[in-house]
Amino acid sequence: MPIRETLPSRPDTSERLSREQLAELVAADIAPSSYVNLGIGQPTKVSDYLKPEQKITLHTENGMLGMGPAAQGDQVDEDLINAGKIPVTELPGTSYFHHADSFSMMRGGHLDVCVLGAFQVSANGDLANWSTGAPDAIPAVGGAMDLAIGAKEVFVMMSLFARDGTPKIVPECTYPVTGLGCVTRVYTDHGVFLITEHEGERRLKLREHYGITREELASRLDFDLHY
Amino acid sequence: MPIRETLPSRPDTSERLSREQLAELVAADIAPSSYVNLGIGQPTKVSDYLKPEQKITLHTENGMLGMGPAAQGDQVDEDLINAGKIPVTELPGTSYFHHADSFSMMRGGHLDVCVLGAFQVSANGDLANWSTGAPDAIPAVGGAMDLAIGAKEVFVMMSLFARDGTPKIVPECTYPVTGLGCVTRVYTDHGVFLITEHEGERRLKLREHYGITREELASRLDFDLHY
Amino acid sequence: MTQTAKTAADAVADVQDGSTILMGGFGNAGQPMELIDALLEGGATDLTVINNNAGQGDAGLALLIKERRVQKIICSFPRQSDSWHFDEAYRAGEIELELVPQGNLAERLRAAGAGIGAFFTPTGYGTELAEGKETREIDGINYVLEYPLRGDVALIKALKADEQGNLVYRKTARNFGPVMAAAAAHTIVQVEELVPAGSLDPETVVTPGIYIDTIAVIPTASGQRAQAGAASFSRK
Amino acid sequence: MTQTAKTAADAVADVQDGSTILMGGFGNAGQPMELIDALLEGGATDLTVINNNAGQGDAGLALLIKERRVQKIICSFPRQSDSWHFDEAYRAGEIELELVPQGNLAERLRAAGAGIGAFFTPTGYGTELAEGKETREIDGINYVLEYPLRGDVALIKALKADEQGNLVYRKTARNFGPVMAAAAAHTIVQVEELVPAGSLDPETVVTPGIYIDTIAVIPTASGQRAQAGAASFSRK
Repeated sequence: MPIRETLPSRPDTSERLSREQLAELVAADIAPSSYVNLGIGQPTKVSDYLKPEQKITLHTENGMLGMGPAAQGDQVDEDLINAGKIPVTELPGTSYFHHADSFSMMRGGHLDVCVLGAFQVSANGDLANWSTGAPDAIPAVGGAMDLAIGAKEVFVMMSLFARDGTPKIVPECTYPVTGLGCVTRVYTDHGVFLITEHEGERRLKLREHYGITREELASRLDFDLHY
Repeated sequence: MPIRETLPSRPDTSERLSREQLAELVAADIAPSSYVNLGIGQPTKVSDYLKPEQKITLHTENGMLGMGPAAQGDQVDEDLINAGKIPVTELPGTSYFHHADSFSMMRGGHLDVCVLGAFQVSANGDLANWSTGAPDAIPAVGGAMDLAIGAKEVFVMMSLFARDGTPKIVPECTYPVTGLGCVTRVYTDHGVFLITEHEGERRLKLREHYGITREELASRLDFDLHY
Repeated sequence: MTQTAKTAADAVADVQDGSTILMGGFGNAGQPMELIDALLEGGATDLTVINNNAGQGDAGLALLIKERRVQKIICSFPRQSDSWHFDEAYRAGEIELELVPQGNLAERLRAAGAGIGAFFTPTGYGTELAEGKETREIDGINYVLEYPLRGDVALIKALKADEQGNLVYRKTARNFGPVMAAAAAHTIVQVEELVPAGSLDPETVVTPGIYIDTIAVIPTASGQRAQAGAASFSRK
Repeated sequence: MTQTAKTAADAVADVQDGSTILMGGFGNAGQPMELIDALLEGGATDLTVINNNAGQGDAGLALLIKERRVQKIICSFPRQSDSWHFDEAYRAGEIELELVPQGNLAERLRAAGAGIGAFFTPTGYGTELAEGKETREIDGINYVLEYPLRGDVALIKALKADEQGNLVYRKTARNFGPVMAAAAAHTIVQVEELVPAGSLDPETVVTPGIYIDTIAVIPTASGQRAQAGAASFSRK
């Protein structure tokens, strides 16, 4: 299994996690030798915490395996960018391929882990991260729907509560969905949730919580929380 | 159009064509710069008559464009074979690709001409060339069905009559078909036939005849021959 | 048959009004900028464009959209920080948008080149982008039926071509080039260098010459490439 | 994660009875002969084998069939001048045959690796090999619906691997290798040479290491290769 279940050192659970701590936690949970795609935005930060001894190979959906860190100064090359169109570098063992091959790799289930941001995740693992459904918005989807359904494990990273205090893990997504039943873990500032198959149903389980009690967490979520 | 309509010098029409003359005729009818697949058996002979100035690029379905002549002596390399598993050579400008890409090239209509042998061709261009339907035969199809439906032009090369004197161009194939309505020309020892769309119907037209009168030809075929 | 055009203008001279144009590139990487400029100059209009994006900044596809020469765009990610020309046309109702998940876009182009009539893909199932589409459960997984995307013309960019049209690309600028080359009736490539047949290692050819109709040689210095990069990158 | 096996026997040690094995090669070119020999030695039985052919002469796949270890074969061209072991097993009713047009075989393997649930292909429409299959007319062309072919294990052959499993092939020995590598749960490759990561030009990698689980290094001299070729070629 490409997922590590225990951390060498878990963060302090009395406070909610910072964005950096969250990225570090996700990075530590990725098993050695995994092939991983890090989505645009917050998930990109995970790469800062991957350790060389983990031997993680990063995929970018615009046609590359073995992506290195962001390019600096003279390294910048407009032909070498990631899915966020940021100039990057290549590592020994890199390979390039065309878009159909790259998305076949994703859709065919060959990536071990993909880490995505989200607007909402439902308790059974539906993901909403591509559109707020605002009537005047210009829609754009990119590779979000392919990432959502492709990898063996789909990790979401987000804050547990929106600015107005409403939870972003919900009984059913109210934002337009990106994929159904695809999320396997939700990493948030207030806790890590696993979504697993249980007697034919996908359900959400709290793995650990940060800066909030289990009771308060349960009271603020609109569905039954399993432990 | 990649098909040449007139020959520099037509063969004598008073005698039926030899296999060599037939191969030469087909070779001369292939327009310059075409991409061509020559089937196993009789069609392979066409390559002996292709002229360098025609700049024909040969495709072999096991993953190569730019195939050269059969390998001789030290040139023999078990990693470089054609679809008939004969050792061949490469020419400047060769490219290699995998089987799915190679058959995409065929199925996607990118080859200009494919030349095939046949047991039977129907007057509307159905092809039968993969199985005699004999009850004890071990079936084998290879790339025959892909070749039949893929190329822009499908030329068949065969004798017009079977050994028992029955015509191999028929109103309807009695052998198991390889593809429907796919043949565009039939090159035989006794004549060249074009199959063209006419008011929504595909029909066969005699282009020229060798060693047989038009009347005799018409009387020996079981369908109406157009001129 | 692969021919070499003297200029980018010659290369695109036959593009007709109302054509469907497959346009390579992911952002600026692999975008055939000089061919698009020539298309802009040439005047062809009422185009349908298939590209991953809908133009960025004030160059290439963005200018075609600005001039209202694109009646419809099929893409995965139109909205970017610098897609102002598209944004304006779209809000004015002056461009039609068909939004396609990026992998389905690539696979539909691949299907067009490969002679596949339609295919069942899991991507997009249960989402707004699959509304009204045929679906099917196969071995416990839900799929959406998607159809090929064909072009009248493809405009792509590669690093080198040989005289027979065999292409090699450079890094992530490869992106949509190979699938678009095979999906169009007429494929035009701009390359930095044209080399004699036999100069490219046959094992390394990415796009065989059979897919290429017209080559335009547009030399670009590596330095310019890096500089252009530094100046024009924008967050997706 | 890509691992290197000490011997061909180690590489195939975990192949289970009843497995579906994707076996690379078109005739002898690209056939992973030493891996198949190890499989023969290892004793796994009740196999389903997917290969273009059904073995030739008295080696490799032909011997697996001779020993009745293959209960079913899915291939395009079983009958060859030297397919005597298959012929005998088939006539004795001791092997099941699923005959698939070669392009559909390749595309069904590709679909398995690419996560495509099914696809409409024109190949085989109206023929015996499409009897009972779903068909559909799309834009005036008739198609047959075909499904993916997945393997538990793929045995393939390449020229070189780097330590991360990236592969390059040699000439027409490439054939089914790349599509089979992606279509199996566990892919085992035999290579002539293993090189450090970074030794292969990233532009020329044909099969990325993500598809490779086990590498077995089986050195072969080029001379032997040519000689073997001269001795064993047979007309399709």
